[in-house]
Amino acid sequence: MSIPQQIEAILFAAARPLSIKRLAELSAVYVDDAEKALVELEARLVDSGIMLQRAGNEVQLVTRPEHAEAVKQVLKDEIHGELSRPSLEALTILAYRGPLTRPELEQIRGVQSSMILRNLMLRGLIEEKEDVRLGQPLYNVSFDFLRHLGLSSVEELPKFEELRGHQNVTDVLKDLEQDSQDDRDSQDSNVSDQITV
Amino acid sequence: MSIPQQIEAILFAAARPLSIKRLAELSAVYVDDAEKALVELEARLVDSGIMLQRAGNEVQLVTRPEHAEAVKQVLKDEIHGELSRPSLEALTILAYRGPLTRPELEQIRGVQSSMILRNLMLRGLIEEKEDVRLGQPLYNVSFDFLRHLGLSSVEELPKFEELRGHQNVTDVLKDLEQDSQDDRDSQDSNVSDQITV
Amino acid sequence: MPVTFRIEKFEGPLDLLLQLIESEKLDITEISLTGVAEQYVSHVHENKGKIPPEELADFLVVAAKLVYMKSRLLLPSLEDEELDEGPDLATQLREYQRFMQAATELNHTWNAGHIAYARDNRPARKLVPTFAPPPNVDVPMLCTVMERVIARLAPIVKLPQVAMKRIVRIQDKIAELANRLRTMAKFTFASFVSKAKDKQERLVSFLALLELVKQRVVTADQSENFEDIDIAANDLDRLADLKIEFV
Repeated sequence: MSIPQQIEAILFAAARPLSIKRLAELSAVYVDDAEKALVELEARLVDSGIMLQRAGNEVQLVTRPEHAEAVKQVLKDEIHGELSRPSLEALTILAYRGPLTRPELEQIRGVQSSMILRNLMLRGLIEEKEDVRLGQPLYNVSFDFLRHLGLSSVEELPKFEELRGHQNVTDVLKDLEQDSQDDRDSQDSNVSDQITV
Repeated sequence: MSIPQQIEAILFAAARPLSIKRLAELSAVYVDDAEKALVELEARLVDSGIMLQRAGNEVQLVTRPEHAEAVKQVLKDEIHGELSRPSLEALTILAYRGPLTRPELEQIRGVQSSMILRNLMLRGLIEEKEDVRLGQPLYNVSFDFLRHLGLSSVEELPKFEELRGHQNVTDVLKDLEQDSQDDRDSQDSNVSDQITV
Repeated sequence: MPVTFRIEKFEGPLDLLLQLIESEKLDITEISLTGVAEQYVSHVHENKGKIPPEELADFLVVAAKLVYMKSRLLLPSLEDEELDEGPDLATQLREYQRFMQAATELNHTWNAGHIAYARDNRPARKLVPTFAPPPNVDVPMLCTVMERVIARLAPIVKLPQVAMKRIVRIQDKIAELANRLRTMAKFTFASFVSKAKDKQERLVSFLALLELVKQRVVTADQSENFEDIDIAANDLDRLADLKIEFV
């Protein structure tokens, strides 16, 4: 296996500066060899849109400055402009039924939602609450978002009581409780193949 | 400015899948040129520790699977346990034949599949596409699924052409059948009869 | 009497059928399928408690197809347009088999841990959220979206009820057949089937017949001169006590 490639992969995935010593450990080579691999990597990256940045003993991969405009734009994409349909759904569910944990939200949406929660947090539309439920953080719509809608509280949302307490929602959340109960039970009785989904 | 480099920088910074259309917009080029640039980028990355991954109209940059052991250590552990038999079945069929509607998947599996689709959506291993077929949502395997297998696209699956090609033949036959039939509903009822009776 | 293979674990009707065929080292043909029909039915019968209710109907559909195929061997004139339509069971099973072979390889790759990682995007969490209100969202829209989400949950929530309905229909049908057998010592299967209103009922009739034959309550014979299969209840007392619990 090529060490420059491996180091590139590590730096790419880490998305933060790492010390050369740490890189050497992760690649199971001496620091000198890691240093040599970095020089090699640097040379290869001349033709690429990214480059190696050094600061003291630490290195990281960053985009080349000539692409700054396009890069800025793609990062702005994430927090500006219209909400995607999945994001809108998650936001709505939190507005009507919040606070919810991520598994609860996913149970109602029926879709894995970690990226969406992250994005809604970045945009300041939802907040992580101080307390937790079953070891999971709870999320709620933010006060800023409510104010943006011209509401002073979620209870002013149309059909709030009806939609918040809807049987379908209560039922799927019950399933989730049941599932986690089953998981615990089957872990106890060691029936592991029953629980792998 | 080199378009392949710029596209590489954008994908690097985004750290998520982007549509080829959006890449073209961000680079201020036509979609065709973006597509060409992606092919060029793909070729250059052969010598590197990262690769381009494709699913549908979207692409993203990921580390090469041979570096998984080292890379894993700088990331928060992903929890993807073993696949149960039904999950494996549905994922395999969707990987080779996707996108498919639920009735189409059920036709191949011979069993009701709404719960398995829901579970796979909750685990983020499949995605519901934006478009529909015969009024039914279409499902495809996700980037997360491809990443876990270390594939750059489903086309790298063993015997991909053979298992997929069959479907094309079936589709053509179906279309012919459809054309020769005035009764437009027959195909719908064919599919649903297989499932619901 | 053929050797009866015990299949310990199966996922879905095609999986059970495939395992039965493979355990007898048979190719997938119409003949081999009818050969394992009885084993298939007894496996379903014995495992009915373990099969998820929402899947049971699909197991019964395959049973019905097998019985139909078998009946056709005895009685070629017996035709059912609806049971004939769509891909035949052998074709469906061959395709299923190819996917299962691919699944085995895929599972191997899955467990190998050769994962391709995307860039860690957690560092973005450290960014202070900037309030960026979406231009396309207003209060009525939230209400519409929430109603859509709730509506989408309905099939999931109702799944057990729908499954139970299908099962109850089949139970009723089997009970009805038992009743008719009690009053009629002899009648032809085909005439019974011809009275069925729709495909659903015909499938159920086949199943019911098969179940009763299996329990040796009735015998199914084809007389030389008649095209129909005669069905006779040969033990009416037993039939009266018959606890019909196919499902």
